[in-house]
Amino acid sequence: MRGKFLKVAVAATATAMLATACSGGGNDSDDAAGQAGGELRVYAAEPAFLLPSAGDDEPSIYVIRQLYRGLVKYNAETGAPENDLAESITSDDQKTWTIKIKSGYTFDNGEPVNADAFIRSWNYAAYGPNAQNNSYFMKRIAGIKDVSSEDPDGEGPKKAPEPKAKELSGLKKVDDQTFTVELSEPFSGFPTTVGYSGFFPMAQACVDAADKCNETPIGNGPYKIEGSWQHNVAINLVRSDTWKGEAGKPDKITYRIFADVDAGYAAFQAGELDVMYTLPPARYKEAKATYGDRLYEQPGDNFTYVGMPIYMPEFKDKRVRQALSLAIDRQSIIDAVFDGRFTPATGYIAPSFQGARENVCTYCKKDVEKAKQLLQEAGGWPAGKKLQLWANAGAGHDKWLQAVGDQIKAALGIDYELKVNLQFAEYLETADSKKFTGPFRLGWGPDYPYLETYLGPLYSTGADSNNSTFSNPEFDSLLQQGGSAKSIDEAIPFYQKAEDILVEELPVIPMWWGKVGAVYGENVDKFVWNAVSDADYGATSLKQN
Amino acid sequence: MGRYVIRRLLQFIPTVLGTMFLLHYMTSLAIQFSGNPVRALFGDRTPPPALLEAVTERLGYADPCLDQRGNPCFGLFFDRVADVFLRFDFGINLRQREVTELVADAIPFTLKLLVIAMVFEAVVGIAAGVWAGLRGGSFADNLVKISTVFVISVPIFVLGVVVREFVGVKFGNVLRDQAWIPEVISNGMFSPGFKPDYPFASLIIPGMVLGAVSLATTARLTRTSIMENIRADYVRTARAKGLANKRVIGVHTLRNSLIPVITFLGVDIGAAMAGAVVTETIFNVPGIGRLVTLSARTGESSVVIGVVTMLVLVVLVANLLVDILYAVLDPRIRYE
Amino acid sequence: MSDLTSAGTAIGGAPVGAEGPVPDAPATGGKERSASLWADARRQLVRDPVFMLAFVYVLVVGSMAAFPTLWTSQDPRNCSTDRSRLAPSGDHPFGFNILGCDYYSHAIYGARPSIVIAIMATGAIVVVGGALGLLAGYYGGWVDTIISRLMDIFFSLPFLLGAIVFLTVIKRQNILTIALVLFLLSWPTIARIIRGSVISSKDLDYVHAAKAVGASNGRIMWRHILPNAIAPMLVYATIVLGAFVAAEATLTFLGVGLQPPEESWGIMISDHQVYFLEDPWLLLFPCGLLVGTVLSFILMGDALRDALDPKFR
Amino acid sequence: MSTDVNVKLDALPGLDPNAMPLQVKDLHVEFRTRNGIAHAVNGVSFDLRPGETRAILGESGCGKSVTAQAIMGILDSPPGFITGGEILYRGVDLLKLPEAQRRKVRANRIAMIFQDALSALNPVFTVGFQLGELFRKHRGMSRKDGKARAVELLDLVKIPAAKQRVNDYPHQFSGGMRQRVMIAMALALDPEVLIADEPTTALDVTVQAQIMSLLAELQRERNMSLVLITHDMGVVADVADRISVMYAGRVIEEAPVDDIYASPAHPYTKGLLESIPRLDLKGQELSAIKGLPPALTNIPKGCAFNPRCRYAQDVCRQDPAPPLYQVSPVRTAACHFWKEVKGDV
Repeated sequence: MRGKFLKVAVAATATAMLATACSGGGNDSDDAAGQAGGELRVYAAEPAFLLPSAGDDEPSIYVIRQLYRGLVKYNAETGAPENDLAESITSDDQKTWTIKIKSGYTFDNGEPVNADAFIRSWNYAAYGPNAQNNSYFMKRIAGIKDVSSEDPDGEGPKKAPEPKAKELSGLKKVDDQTFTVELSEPFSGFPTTVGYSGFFPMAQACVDAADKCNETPIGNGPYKIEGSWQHNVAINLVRSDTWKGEAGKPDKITYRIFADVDAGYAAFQAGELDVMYTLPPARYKEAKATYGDRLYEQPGDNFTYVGMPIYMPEFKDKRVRQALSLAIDRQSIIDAVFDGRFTPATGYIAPSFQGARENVCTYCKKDVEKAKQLLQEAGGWPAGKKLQLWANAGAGHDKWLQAVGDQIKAALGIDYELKVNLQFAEYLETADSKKFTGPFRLGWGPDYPYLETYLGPLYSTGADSNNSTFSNPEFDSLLQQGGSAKSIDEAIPFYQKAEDILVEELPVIPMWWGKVGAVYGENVDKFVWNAVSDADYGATSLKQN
Repeated sequence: MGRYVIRRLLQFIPTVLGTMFLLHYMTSLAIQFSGNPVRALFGDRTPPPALLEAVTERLGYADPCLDQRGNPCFGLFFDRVADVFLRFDFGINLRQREVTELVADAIPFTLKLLVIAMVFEAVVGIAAGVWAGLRGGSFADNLVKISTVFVISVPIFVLGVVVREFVGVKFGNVLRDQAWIPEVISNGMFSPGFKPDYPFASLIIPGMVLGAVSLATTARLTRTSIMENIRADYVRTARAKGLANKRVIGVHTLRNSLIPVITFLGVDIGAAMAGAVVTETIFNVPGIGRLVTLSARTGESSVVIGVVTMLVLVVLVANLLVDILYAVLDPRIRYE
Repeated sequence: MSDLTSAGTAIGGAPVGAEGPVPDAPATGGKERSASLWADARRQLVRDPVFMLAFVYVLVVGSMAAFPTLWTSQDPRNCSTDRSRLAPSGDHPFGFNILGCDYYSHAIYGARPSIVIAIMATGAIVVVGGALGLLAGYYGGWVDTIISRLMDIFFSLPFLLGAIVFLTVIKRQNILTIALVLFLLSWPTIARIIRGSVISSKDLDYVHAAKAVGASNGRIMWRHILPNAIAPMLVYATIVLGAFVAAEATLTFLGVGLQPPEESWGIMISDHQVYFLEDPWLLLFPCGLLVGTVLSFILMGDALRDALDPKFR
Repeated sequence: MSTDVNVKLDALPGLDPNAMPLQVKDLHVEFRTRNGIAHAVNGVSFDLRPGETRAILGESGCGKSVTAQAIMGILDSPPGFITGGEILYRGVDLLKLPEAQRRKVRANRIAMIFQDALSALNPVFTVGFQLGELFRKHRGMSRKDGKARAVELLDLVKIPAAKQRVNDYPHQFSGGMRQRVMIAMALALDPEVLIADEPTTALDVTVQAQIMSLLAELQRERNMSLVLITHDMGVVADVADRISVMYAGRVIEEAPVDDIYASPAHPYTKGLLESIPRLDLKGQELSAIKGLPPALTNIPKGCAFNPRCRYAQDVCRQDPAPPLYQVSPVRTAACHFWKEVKGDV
């Protein structure tokens, strides 16, 4: 099941473009960056794709990030974007951006990493018939409409006509090392987004034979693949000689692929793995006791919420929504079901994001008295009607949702039933067509390292993922003002005001934020967790004997 | 015999086509009723319709009949049959990989697992069954009887998880601390799951778990069969011929007793292949069972239909071979 | 037949008298020459302590499934995450599960789906599989051809794989659909048993005799042929009941079985198997109940076969 | 025919070439089952002279086959146990021999023919294999020589086209041919004693006669002693020299064949004789013996036959069982009223 899509979060500090040249970093700020050498064996799930234009899931990105490098990278500790391949990314109007690329970088096959490499890659991703998952991320670039095929009758899948254009009109090459990007609308956060792996360059040879390149990637990063992708078994990376930047620490990175996280954990326990970036929920306590310091924990940015079907009369009154939210003891559920592996949500923006504030949501902690009172004021719950709680099947959501139901039942006397039979595809279609008949579980991972990612796509009127059908003109206008603000610092207050509206209206009940829990073995010298791009295997060093 | 084999082979045709149609109809219904499986690729994020459509088209889920509930989609079915049998094209999965390629990747692991399981269940199962059968009513007999029934009653996934944690992790770690134990034992065989460095050794324990249930059945079957045959008149004849006990048991009793056992083992190949689903999940073996499970979950009809049809063929061929073997082993059986 | 065999039969015929057989040894004799197969089998089973023990266990589990309130007054749905995974205590002999529900009452209420699925699926295979096997065996010809090919299709689908495919496709995983899928994938076995039995008994003299006096096909099948097939069918059905109870749990583990908030042993086992190192009792209680049930059915089936098949006397 | 000398057998301790080929003395066999002990053989004695044919006669379940198996040493044990008595082969007590030597006696010196050749021959091996096996295992011959001997044997028992048929499986033979194979197997190693357990019961009447005459012919040629176990009085009359009649594990009458036919001295023997359908008594009701033989776990007190006996008096219903009365110098009968029985025609 795919929950989390993008692994792009944002800087916790405001030093966005001013970052120092120092990269890598790690748990301790010692500049002894760990010695190079050795084979790092890491836990992995089967990636979907190893093409930057197609891989949009966690396992894919973990591998792609070591094979490829993009315009910017993120500071390991602060998450601030730092120029990687880019010499500079500048704009006067936040709409047209000029990107200069450092020279001298090449792909493993010798092709240069130049303006064409990026334009080629972004065009390939955007072109509709290529059906690349990351075309989604090209949507801010001008001309995206023309390269996607129009749905002729708006009736869903039919034989689609050829798109009008083959290339994005917004991408223009200036010279070999320079190109310009024109966005459809001004977006001050654009430079922070291009560190996402979907924006990484691709070699001509790769685009020409994408299927082959997917199996045996032609990267431009610090590592290259050894042999090719052994599906469901392993992916072996070795240090690349062509990489000109700061070299990776381990000589080899071996991704052992597991279908079942419990099986992976067993392998870790048996000493077959050095790093495991996630833990089976039930083993968290045990891992903490066994591995102590070698269990790495950090707040995450994955948002789990219970959506409110505002289109249903019972949920129209915000006091009902507030009452439901007040009935839930988040921490208790987290402790019981997840062994404390989440952080209760007290707002709509991930705590690690710039602009996030603590405890903005006053209705997000348990207060049974207030809940009862609010429900009464709202006219109570229709007698005998069961609250239907929705979740998709087979992903373990039913358990905590059941606990939510139990708590609501205990606090407000509303009996519930679970609707947890739908597989993910069908569940999502139900969401898209707004057919949920009660609160529904969904999650959200940030698209780009900018707080707007938690607001616009989910709650602005008519947004694709606005499954609650929330609509608030004031909220919409605040978002617009934030988008056209001159800088990030100026934009943030608008977004915070927008969040204030959400915590009062509760279009969705915030539940919790994910928490990172990784374990690493005794022979790992320094484990590096990047605040944005998660476990950074290339920067993790092994003890050298 | 030749005509019999040909007749049986001809009978495969309706069976295979029937299976394919059944699977085709099931998966088509699934799409018709619960929506485009491609949508799930995008998760929480609602994809732009144009992209969704492009991917759908590319993956072959765009046929209009898949929008009409209950439509058996004969056109699609005939296309698929033609693709499979004329062009040997089983289609692609949601990640755009050829099904044949997926199978080629997965089959060596499942095959190894199966071989280990079958050898284990045949050797140990028959030995235990003979041991128990010759000592009917004794301690040995009761031990085998009780332990086999117990093994059959424990759900295989519980057995698998317990073995993985206690044998693979706990006991394996003890072994790994002992320097004198060869790597292939401590790191290979007692690994908590499949390990690419030890592609065979690390499958031994999963194979044994897979074979455990059938081992119990094999042992029970052998035991009953031996007990039946040991009283048979021809065994008495063999004794009356002054043959040594070893020969009476080893040649005259065993040969007859093993006929039903071998038949069972042959039929069991299909069951073991299915059981591999659980074993492969627990021990992280990238085999066929896991492939089908994941594909069924994501609604990849081409993979489900392709792989399950291949498996059905394997089962059919295995059954035919068993029947032929049966005739070879038991000269009384003659197929017209 | 040699004399020994008849001697053996005669041995069994002795009235046992007041002392009876040695109590802990399963009785295998107990035949009076005049007694019918069934009465004889019954007598033998009643004397078999293993069978009786298994039978009592099945009765207990059956009563849990039918009348859970007999066994517990607790409400399994009364949960509080504050009590998550508390260890067994006097009031709560099985402790609490991760959601803080009383585990004992859960286990009692969990018997029903497991048992109901097994009974429904077994009933269906006996009725439908039996009927199809009877028709195929009795009429032969094209009826047999069609039914046999149909059997081939379902028979050659590897059981678990087939179940996974069907259940993921059906998507509504409830008692009915799971029973349906178990039935779909298992009926050919019983149909084969019946078909074989019918083919072998259809040429028996008394069947010809019945035909000669003009008995209808239905009557011949019902009165003369079916009774011969009952014994193997009964044995198989008993064993398969246990297999289905276990299958429900395995399907749940694979994520295609029953879904919460339904309570079943399978859900309890697969939900808590990951905790078995920390809180082994969470796995042991439901697993023990399940293994006991499966074991009982298998042992009952074994005993039945021994009792009904003269070969094993 | 086989002239090989089995050196090891001559080394049997106490072997007396002049002693009788077979002597059974007071043999007791019981079956220990969960439902109690079945006394299958209770003190059977008889002896066998060279070239003599002794018939053992009785209904199913009277212990005659068990006796044969005890002699051969192929009793299923458990549940069967020999609890007393001696079985002497030329003066050597077979029961005291170690298994290895006992095994050498089988087939080499004492061989046996079973009733149902179809089930007594291993269905999955060719006839040639099963015959040749004897030569390979007892005589150390090669596979090829063994087979050649098998062909000779099949010729000997008058199976046509022996060369081809040696490669056939038992089920490919007709009933009579199969029984010939059995005989060939028994005679392969040239035994001195042949035990034939109901050799013709499963066969058609015409074939029965052929088999019996073949047996008689071979016996004469080789001066073999024959123990013929049967319930068929007709067969006995033709070939036997002496008869032992068994009932409930005991020999209840022992006599030369002519004497028994002329005047049975035990009511049971009498009953058996009367149950033979006779042409001269056409139209009369067949007088079979009433009732069933007793269960061996529960043999009646006194004379085991008393519940079915029309001569029975109180004395018959009390222990001990009637002893063997000397009816004439050459015959005995275990009936208190043998005189009445003998006189009553």
